[in-house]
Amino acid sequence: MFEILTRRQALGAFAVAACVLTPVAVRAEDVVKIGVIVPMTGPSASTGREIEAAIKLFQAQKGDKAGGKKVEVIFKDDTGVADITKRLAQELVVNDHVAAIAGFGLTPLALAAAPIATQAKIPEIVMAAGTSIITEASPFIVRTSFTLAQDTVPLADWALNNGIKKVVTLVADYGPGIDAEKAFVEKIKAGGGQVLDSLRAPLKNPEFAPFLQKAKDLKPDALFLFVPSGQGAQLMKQVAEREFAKDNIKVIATGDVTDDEQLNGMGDSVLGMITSMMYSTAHNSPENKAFVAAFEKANPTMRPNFMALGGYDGMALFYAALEKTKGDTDGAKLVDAMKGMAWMSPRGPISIDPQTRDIVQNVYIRKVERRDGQLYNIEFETVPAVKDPVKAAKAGK
Amino acid sequence: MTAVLATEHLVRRFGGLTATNNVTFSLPAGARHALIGPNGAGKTTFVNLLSGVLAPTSGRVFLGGRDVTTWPAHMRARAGLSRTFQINQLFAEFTPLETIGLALSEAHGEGAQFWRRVGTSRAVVDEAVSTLERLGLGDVMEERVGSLPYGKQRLLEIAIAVAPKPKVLLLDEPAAGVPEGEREQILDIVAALPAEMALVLIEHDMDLVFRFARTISVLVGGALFVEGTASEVARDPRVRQVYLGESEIDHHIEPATGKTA
Amino acid sequence: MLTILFDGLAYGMLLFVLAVGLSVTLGLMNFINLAHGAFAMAGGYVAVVMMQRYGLSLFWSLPAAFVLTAAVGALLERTLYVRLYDKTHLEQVLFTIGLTFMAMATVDYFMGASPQIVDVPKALEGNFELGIVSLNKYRIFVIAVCALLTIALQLGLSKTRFGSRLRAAVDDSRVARGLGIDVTAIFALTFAFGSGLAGFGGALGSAIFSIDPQFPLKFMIYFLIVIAVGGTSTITGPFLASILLGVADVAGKYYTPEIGGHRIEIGGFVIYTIMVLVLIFRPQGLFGRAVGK
Amino acid sequence: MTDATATDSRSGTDRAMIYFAERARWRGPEVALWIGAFALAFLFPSRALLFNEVAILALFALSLDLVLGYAGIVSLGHGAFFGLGAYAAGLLAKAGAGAAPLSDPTLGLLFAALVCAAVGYVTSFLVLRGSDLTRLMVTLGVALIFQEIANRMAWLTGGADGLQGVAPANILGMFEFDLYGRNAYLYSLTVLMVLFVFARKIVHSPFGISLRAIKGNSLRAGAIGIPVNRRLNGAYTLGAAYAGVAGALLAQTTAFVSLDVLDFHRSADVMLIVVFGGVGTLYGAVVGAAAFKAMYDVLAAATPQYWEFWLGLVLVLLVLFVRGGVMGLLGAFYARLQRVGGRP
Repeated sequence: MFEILTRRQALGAFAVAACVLTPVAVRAEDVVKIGVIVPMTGPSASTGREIEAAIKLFQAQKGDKAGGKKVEVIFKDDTGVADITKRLAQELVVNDHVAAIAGFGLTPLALAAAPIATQAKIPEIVMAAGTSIITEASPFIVRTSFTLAQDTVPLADWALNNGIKKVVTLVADYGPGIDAEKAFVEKIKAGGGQVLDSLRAPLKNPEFAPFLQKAKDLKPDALFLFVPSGQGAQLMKQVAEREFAKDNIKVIATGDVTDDEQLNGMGDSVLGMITSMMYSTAHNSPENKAFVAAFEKANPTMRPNFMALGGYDGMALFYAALEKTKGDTDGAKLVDAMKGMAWMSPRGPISIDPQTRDIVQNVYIRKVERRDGQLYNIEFETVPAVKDPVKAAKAGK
Repeated sequence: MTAVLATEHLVRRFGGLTATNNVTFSLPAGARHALIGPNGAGKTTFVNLLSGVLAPTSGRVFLGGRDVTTWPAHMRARAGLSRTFQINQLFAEFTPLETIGLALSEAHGEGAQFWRRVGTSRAVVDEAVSTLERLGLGDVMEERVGSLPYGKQRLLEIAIAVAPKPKVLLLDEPAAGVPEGEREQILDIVAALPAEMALVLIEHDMDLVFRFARTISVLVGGALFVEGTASEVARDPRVRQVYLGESEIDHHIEPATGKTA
Repeated sequence: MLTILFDGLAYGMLLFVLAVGLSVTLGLMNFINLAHGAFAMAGGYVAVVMMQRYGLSLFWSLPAAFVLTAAVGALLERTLYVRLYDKTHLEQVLFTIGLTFMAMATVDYFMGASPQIVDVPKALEGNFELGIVSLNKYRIFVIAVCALLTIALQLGLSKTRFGSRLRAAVDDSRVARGLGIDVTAIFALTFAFGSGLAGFGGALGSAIFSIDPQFPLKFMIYFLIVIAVGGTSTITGPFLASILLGVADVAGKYYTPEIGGHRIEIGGFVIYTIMVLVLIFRPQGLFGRAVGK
Repeated sequence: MTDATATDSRSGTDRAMIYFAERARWRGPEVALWIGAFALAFLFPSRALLFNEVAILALFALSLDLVLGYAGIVSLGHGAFFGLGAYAAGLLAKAGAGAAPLSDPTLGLLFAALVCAAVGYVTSFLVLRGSDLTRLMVTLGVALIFQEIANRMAWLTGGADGLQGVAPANILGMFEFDLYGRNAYLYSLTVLMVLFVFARKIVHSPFGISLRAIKGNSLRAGAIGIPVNRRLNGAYTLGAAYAGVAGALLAQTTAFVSLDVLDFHRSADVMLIVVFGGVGTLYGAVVGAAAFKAMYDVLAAATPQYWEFWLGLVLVLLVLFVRGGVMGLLGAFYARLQRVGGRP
């Protein structure tokens, strides 16, 4: 590859001199750039906006220096389209000489960029996408969000401990949804429970009613739900309509469904709903109180959710790695520095699993309650230091 | 001698309306035939059935002795049936040269060739140019059809039909809408068509009909009403009644100057 | 089972109110208005703003959504759409897609990208239990309102002077013009009314499905299916098509065949296939009248 | 005929021969455009990835122009073939695991073209009849069905997670798809140019002229013996194959295929590009694609969240005020230049 490049560069030497590459190369000595690719338009736009707000907040709080270098963040909007993600990643590497790429709102977007991280040997910090396999797509991928299985397995445990024997699952039909379904179903079956049916709703779908009716007709003890956060409000509306409580069917879900950012819009019908997730805006710790206050001050119309945390901690990880390498931006060294890194996040204690480069974190079982006139996911049980169960199972085999 | 064009019990209905009613008709080679009838007699429907624009409800159509009832328009055209339309059907974005060149290349069976530039065959171009010149379109052959004066467009309408040298030519009111001064030119062109070409003229203009036609069919209410030589039909009291009763003849000698199209 | 039918009925009725305006304007002016969904979205957001920001009830929001979107529809028709009638279908498609994009971005700017959802009025919360069938009260309300609207529309079209003129104009606008019917004015009114209905439907639906800036694109396909299957010459056609689509969509999700060990939802697949088949074998729509020439 | 008219006729024929040759002649600006396109790879190496996207989009738009601009078939589902081509090439490259012969990019293009041509031919029968609106909805419906199938056949396509492990071998066994994207751009541009030259040849052939005739007046086209349906079958098949190659290029140069290749927005964007550039001009597709991407790049950089608004506005203004798109404007400008130049 390098041979071809040099030959071509020699051919176009005068052209290269004219282009912007040269001044960048000079400045690259004291500036470290990180490219953040997130969807800021299209259906997943809220993901991008949460992450952007969190990263800006992080830099406002911690300054723009790490490891003796000035850290510059470049935001790019991929509109949630994979080939654009890939192109942007490539351009960030080639033109902006970024030391790391980050963001990635959806699984296919994270996967599309993986070969670039491998080829360019720079870290890819996944701040949102939640399918287990992502970290396996490149040895340079590190995740600061979560995996669906990670959130789901503790919930399945909770269900088994709370007398739930028969369940129906309903998930969005794509990578994370299938991960969640699998993790939940396996755990329930292993615990002696019974899975009556596993339903999958298409990702693009304006109507959940028939699936919910089907679930209701099966009369399980509990209905387990997962949809990406944008669809939570709609799903919960239709859940409320079915009045599962009347038939003594518990509705439980991953925290994506009761996304903090949209929870207030869902109304009283979600009160008492049990979910599991690695972060709640209402998490009771001094770190989180300070974080939420600062976030809401900087973005008065927004509430930080798990996406924001993924962005915030992703930046924290990048800063810490830079400190550890003393400003060395070599990708392999950065990834090595990130492995095993542990710190206190607003969501609680977290670390990066040195084997899988995936995040290890507490998962909380929460209940929707009203506090100060607003709806919150109030944590009442903590499952400490959960690893991604999918990869843990693979390692165990 | 077999008929070049014939129909057997041809019927076409639109919903409850019978536009063509059991028409059995035959046209010998070299015919100079006129198809007349009052408004709404189903003349244009009949032409559309002959040329394959419409499919009949029942009955059959023969071209050169072959049953072409199920053939689409383009196959009948290739088999030697050509027509003009009452309202010009031209390619407005083309030039007359392209138009005729296209018609000829299709007639020569070269229309599906995609590997060759159009206009590379001298013989075809020569044929196109001479057709255009013969029809008085030589001076405008590189102009956009849509911008040509109406009279020229009408000539092109005939030129397209004539260029492939068809065996049968159906002329649907060729002089409709043409200003008085240019009508003679069209009549001359029609008169100069090769003798072996069978012509069917659909016309309202009785003057034109009797100058041109050796045989005439009268269509009334979708059915053949009277058939015969021009002089027989002219003398037929029933025809006179149909026309005079509805004062169609008087009415229809006029509109040639009107702007029907 | 009956519950599913009931849900499908509610969904289909709603779809009809959303789509009927598009069907009539298409039949009337042969104008393809892909921005129709934007009006529905506008109505939905009217409801969201009125209920979330000003705490008004849905019962107030519904008529407000109708009036406001109808006004916007009338305004746009007079200023912009009127220039498009003599243009090709292609240009109409592009123009209205352009408008849709603008509407989506505008809504995104003011309301944010996240889906909005409104509360069902307290009186309509909960279900009626009828033996084995449980009927959601809000859906009953939706069905009732839509049924009333449909009847009113049908009566309006068949009994009023405006209705007969409209029908004449849809049948053949050239002949109607010849008869001295002011087709332009009829169209403007119909367009405004159709837009208003879409807005009304959007507001009514905002309590069932969420409203977000992607709404116009998501529903455009459903609207087109309604028209493809229902035809544009009557309102009975789109009505039956909407019900069929609603029931088929809901049933297709309820009865999921098992393929390769997984329950696979093939509702969308079946619906699109039906649409294509109908378009090919009955281009005037499954319930449309064949129009001569 | 007299001798005089014969002589006239001959000179008329000469004129006509020149006329036909002139219509298809390569003009200076065309040659300059292609040289310029190649030069871009060396002048702005940092933008090669964007240029690559433009080249692919241009080929996709070109394929729609053949269908829409020449055959007159309004399609709102042309993305179906783009996506099909992308999956065809992607799956083939995946099967070859990065090694020739299966992962050879050229073979991938051919495979995608063949698959799309076959599917295009079969579906072409669905769009033969009907009004613009019917065709629009049929094509849209077919595209939706394709998307559903790809979504449901997750075992083959990767479903909503995308197709992983697409690893095309080196181009012609020599040039790697480098990180800078320059080889990718030169590859896509070469494919675009070859197919463009071929398309240009076709539109000036009897076949191409007959397509324009059908678009102009299918009644008359039938009456002069043009087999309307068969020609439309051919044009649609060709357009499908072209779109498939464009999709294949995307799959190969991004080494990835996601469900998004079948999304509605692809079909809508490409139609917009063709109309923006100028329908039925071939170059409109290229110019439109470049303008669209440039517009996107500038607007998305300025207002990342709301660039859709400006895109919509451009569309609306285009329909209201500009006939014939960019090529129409350029043509009018060129004509005025010539008039001004020729006046003294």
